[in-house]
Amino acid sequence: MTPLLYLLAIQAADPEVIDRIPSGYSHFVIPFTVGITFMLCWIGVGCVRLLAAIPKADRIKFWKSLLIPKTIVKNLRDLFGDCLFHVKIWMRKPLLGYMHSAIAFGWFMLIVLGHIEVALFVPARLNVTRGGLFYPIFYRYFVWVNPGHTTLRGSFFFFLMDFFLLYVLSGIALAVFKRFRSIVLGMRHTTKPSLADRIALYSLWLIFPLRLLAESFTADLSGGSFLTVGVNHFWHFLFGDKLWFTPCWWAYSICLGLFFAAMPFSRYMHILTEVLWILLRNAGIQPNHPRKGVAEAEIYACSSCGLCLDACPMNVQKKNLKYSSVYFIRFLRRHNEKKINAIADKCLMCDKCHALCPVGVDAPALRRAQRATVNDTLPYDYSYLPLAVPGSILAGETTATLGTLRGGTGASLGDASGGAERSEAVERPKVLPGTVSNNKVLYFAGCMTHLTPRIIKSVEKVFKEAGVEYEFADRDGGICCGRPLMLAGKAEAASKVIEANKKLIEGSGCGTLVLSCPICYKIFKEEYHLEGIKVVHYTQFINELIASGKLKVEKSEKKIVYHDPCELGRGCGVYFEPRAALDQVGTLVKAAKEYDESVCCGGSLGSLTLDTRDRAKISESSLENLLAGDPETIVTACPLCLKTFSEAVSNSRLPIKNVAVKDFAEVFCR
Amino acid sequence: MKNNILIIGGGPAGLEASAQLQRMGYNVILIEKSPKLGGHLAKWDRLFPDSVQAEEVLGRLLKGAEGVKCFTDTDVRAINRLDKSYNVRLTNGITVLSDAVLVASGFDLFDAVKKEEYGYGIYDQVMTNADLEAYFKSGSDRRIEKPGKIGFAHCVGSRDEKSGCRSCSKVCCATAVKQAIEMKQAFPDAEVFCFYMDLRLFGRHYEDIYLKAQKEYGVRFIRGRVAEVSENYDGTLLVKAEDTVAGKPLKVTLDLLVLMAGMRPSASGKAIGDLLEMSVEEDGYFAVRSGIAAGQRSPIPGIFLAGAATGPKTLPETLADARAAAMEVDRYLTEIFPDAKNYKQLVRERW
Amino acid sequence: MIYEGKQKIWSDYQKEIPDDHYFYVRSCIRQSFFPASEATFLDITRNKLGKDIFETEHHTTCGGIAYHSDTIPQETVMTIIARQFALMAKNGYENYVCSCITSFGLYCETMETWREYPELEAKIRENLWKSCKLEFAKPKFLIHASDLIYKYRNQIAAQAVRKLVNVHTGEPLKVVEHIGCHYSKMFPSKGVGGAEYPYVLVGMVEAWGGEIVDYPERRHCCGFGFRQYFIKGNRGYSLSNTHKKFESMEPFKPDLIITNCPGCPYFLDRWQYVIAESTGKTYGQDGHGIPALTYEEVAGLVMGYDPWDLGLQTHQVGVEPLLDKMGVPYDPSKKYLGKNGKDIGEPLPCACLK
Amino acid sequence: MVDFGFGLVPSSRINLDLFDREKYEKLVAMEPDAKICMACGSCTAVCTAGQFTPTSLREAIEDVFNAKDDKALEALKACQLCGKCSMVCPRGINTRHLILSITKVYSKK
Repeated sequence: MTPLLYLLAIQAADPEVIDRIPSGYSHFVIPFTVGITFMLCWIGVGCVRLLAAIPKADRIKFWKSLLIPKTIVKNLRDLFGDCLFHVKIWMRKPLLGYMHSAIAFGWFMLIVLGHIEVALFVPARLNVTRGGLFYPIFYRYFVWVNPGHTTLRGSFFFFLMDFFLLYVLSGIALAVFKRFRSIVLGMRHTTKPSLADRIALYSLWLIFPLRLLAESFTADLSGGSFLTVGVNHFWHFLFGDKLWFTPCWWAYSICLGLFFAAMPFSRYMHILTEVLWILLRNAGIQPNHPRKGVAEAEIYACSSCGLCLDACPMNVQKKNLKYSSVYFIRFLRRHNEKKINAIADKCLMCDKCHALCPVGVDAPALRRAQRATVNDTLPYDYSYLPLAVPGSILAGETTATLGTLRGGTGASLGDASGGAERSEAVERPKVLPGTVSNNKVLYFAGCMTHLTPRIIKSVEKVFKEAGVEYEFADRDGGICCGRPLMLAGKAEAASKVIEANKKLIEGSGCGTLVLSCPICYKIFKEEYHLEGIKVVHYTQFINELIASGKLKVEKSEKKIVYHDPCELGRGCGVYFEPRAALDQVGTLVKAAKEYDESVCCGGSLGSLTLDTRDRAKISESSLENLLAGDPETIVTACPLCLKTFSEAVSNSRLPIKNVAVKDFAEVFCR
Repeated sequence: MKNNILIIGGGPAGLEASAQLQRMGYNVILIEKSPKLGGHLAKWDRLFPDSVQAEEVLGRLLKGAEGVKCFTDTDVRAINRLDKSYNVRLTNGITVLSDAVLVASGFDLFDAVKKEEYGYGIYDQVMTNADLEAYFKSGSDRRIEKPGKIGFAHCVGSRDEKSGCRSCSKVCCATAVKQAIEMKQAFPDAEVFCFYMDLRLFGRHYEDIYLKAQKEYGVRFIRGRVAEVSENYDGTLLVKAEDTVAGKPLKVTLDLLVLMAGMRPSASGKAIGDLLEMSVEEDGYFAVRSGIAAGQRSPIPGIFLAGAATGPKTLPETLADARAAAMEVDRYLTEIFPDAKNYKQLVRERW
Repeated sequence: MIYEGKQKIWSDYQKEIPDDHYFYVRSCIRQSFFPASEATFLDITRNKLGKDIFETEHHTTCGGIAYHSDTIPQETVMTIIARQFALMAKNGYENYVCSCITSFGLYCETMETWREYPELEAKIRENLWKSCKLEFAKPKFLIHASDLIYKYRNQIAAQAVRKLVNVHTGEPLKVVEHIGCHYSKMFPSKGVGGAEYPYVLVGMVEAWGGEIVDYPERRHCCGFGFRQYFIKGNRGYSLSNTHKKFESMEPFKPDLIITNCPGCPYFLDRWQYVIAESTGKTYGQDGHGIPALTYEEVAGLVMGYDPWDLGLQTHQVGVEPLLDKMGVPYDPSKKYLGKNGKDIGEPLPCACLK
Repeated sequence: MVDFGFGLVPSSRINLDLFDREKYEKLVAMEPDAKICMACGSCTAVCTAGQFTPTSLREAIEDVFNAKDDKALEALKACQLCGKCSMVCPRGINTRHLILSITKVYSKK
């Protein structure tokens, strides 16, 4: 006989569970009911407000997304994976993942199973008017198990409930332990809780032990399994027959009430907001304001878990902890403008906190949005840009017009020779419309690469060796790609730069655009929308040259460590190609942290306010990270990283012996 | 080997050389024209770049020179060269027969009155670096009463051929930066400006105090020499210069202007040089045998030079120069002087 | 201001000024704009003090205006000067006194150039011989007419009928002195008191009972600047220069400006009118201007000359408030009567300047 | 008023008495590096925008000090924030933030 059939057979018999209190109510439920009602009202109003603040087009997009099967699958996967099982944390820090999932999934199961129990045994009580709000929660208080009719079905649920309670309790135990010794769970730094956080936290800690206490006190009436019954016997052994269970249920209810009342003001709001955020995120809606609309869901989805504290490269110095994303979000919630701005400006925008965030909160994007509130409206004058980039007009004309432009604006300098030199510089850009055929390659070095001429030299050498026909777009200097403006929150200004560069690139008629600067690469790839032009980073391009046999390389025993530049790795997901190529010329050794956990070099343009000393500290720690595998050569693929590491190596106080810092292309030069 | 050595000048160079020579066992006679030992150091309050008390440094120098026969308020009246030694008649009536003479006559501060356009001695609110040090020492000066805007004019009497000095006085830039910081410390609300032609902060830690002056004290450095100063109706000063970095003339109203008077060859040193018929170079400082290889030897055998007598020097340079001079004196008195028979030839070869 | 400090500098810059026997040359501008000043100079020195001051109608301009306007070369101007020196020598004089500061500066410049480059002097000697068949001798003493009045300041004070004092309050008049740029700025040693704190006019004012006011822009040019004035497009520049001086002296409330240069009294006078009429700003009391007088005019006033004989009616800025302050008697009806009672015409009234 | 065909011309002289200390204090509170420039001109030499139109952080800092606020903004208006200047500054001045801060503090809006 299968268990299922057995269960069905039992159902027909006498009621297994009897409503012990006919009214289905006791005063002790008040704290809980008040708390949860308050919280539900709060979140209800919040949801409406939030959705109202989203632009109409986005709102429609959101509702539609809930019907798209692909998104539905993704939503379900993310809701279970991120909210309940905390897969992302599991993958990085198993013990911490266990802790989070024990509390989240365990509690979730307790609630679900509780409701199933009610639905099975006293279905009438699910009705809200008959106590549906609290009855399933305090089910064990209100029922009496008919001792003569205990069934396997009942025992099964008793067992499950006890099991999940134990599961949650183990998570809570770890959480309490983590408060004091976080490092054991893999966290160097933890967040400093606010007052509401503390109230909610201590309530949360107490909820489950109290639940155990309450349910174990009533276990001889309302039944239980290995845990509650076992503990019940222990109480009887200790106190005899006199068990005053009412105070325990009161305490349990009060803790629950306190927790829910404090929830909207604490980090635990994430438990519910996360759901909304995942749905909005998967709908593909981007925040356009650091606080309003989608951003609100995002900032309330932050659980303040503090994983971003250890992720942040700035936190090599303890004084910089306050600039971490978790605090940024906390101050966003509190509308503390001064602190928000300070934190937003400090960040290196390395994106590691985003990559590591269990709920995928894109704090760097919020920071950009925050910067935009201050910087986007600052005055600028880019009227010279169309004349600075010759792509759109014939070169001759450009020179003439530019000459006039300079004659006009440069007159105040009163330097005739300087003027002449300048106009000479204008004549130089040689990329004329249509001169490059479609299979031709256009190389754009970018501003920063011009400060590291060895990159340019190496790239050209490699191109020559591999017989690549190419044009050098900005041999004599061009304009900026716009990414630094974006990072500073000046999107509108960036769009002007993008427009001007776009004309240059499209006007060149090239088929492939190669970039040696990841900063350029990211924005060219994401914002330029170059029709029919393949945008590749030189690491990808060189890897392809090697794979296709155009570039001959020789393997050596040289130990190479590769540094993932933030904008290339986390920014564009390019991890594989550079390593594949480097593997052909040397022996790759591992850094302590790699791929999406790689540590920013400290030279990032993302930060607006970080000073040189703080940057040097970051560079030093990043360098230390790279030296874990005792490499002979550090290879990076970004002019900023290259310059930063070169300086860091020469200024470092670490006992570094003969470590060369090389650019990616340099390694392939013979 | 108790040779007599006469050291002329009781400033840092004279004191340090006395101490060294005395340690070597010589009989040192130190004369100082003023009533007090210490030279300019005795008038200074704190020293760049570390702001040590001048008194402390002077105390150490004096301690080192304890036991040296010392005549203050004493100058040289006449000096005769004997066969090898010098017969020196002092103004206090004493005559010294000295086997070697070390001239450490130091420098005079440029007389700022000569820069008429700056109005020192004419405008109430113009003072010199030395006046300011005196203020720091005494705590009072009629010109200083909560100044709101203070200017420092570098190169007063230095790098100024019209004032008779083409060269740099070496110490003024660092002194100006030091004094600017000290004034900001005394008057935190004041705005302080330094008018310079070039900032010659060459020594160790000098750049640090420059950075400190900018970063911590907000001192404004303006590249441009003060050209003229006038007095406003309310007694404040109207200072004109060019901001050569901006390429524009500039004016500012100041409550106090401090002139960084440079170094000039000492007048009393020159008098001694005249007695000895010792040659001076175009800049007025004593000529040396070789600027690089023999910077402490004068062209006259047995006459040595130390400190600012041979050109502007910082205090550490002066002390090092004095020690070097002591070594040179010792070398002369042990290797050349005792050999009466070959003295002339040795002098020809080794002086 | 520390007076003793200035005295010390003054004592450093003293030049030798012979007492008598001078060859006098006039100023082009002064002859045209303030002819009475030169007449007064000759009257005071010759008739009041009994000095031998010789002048000849054969002397010409020194060429300074053309030279400083870059229209004639240096050799030409030097030859003109050499001719003046020849006239002096021909008439048996060794002491040369000129009325004009531009000339004085140019003579100094020429003599210094000849001292540095004797071959140039030889060449000029040749030029002069070729062009005029004249030979010159360099003056033994070259002085400016204001040097001479400075020299005689105490004698003048002895003959004075009044002082530079406000007769109503008994307070000394506040006087601003303005020295022509070319008096001592090029060669500080050639001027009485040097270039920074020239004493030549200060000495006169002190001797005659006035009080000198030092204002910040006292060194600044009057605004003449030759080309700056001659070309209309540059005149705003000239005006702005003068304006800067007035703005700077305004807080000191001067009663009078005393000058020793041809252009300065002219520009310090006329530009007050232009500033007043184009901006409405006046610098004297109650909408009046500050009278800008020559040192001869001031000497004449203290010696009791009639103001209209001194040519004070030729100034744009009215002198009446000053005359009232000094207690100088004058007949307003005779202001615009010329030398022989001829009506010289009255200017139109100004809108802003009283 | 009479038109003479010429008039007073504005002075190009820097007048430090016009220096707005309050605004400046605001700037250095925002970006203290404004104080430590030594006018070497490296920033101007490498400037991306400076290839095409007069742009100079060095000049802007100078202008701020010299009470020429409008000129400071003028010298920075073409800046693309590319950050080359921050790489070459020998004093490690946070140039991009300084540029943003000057624009923030001194722009009229």
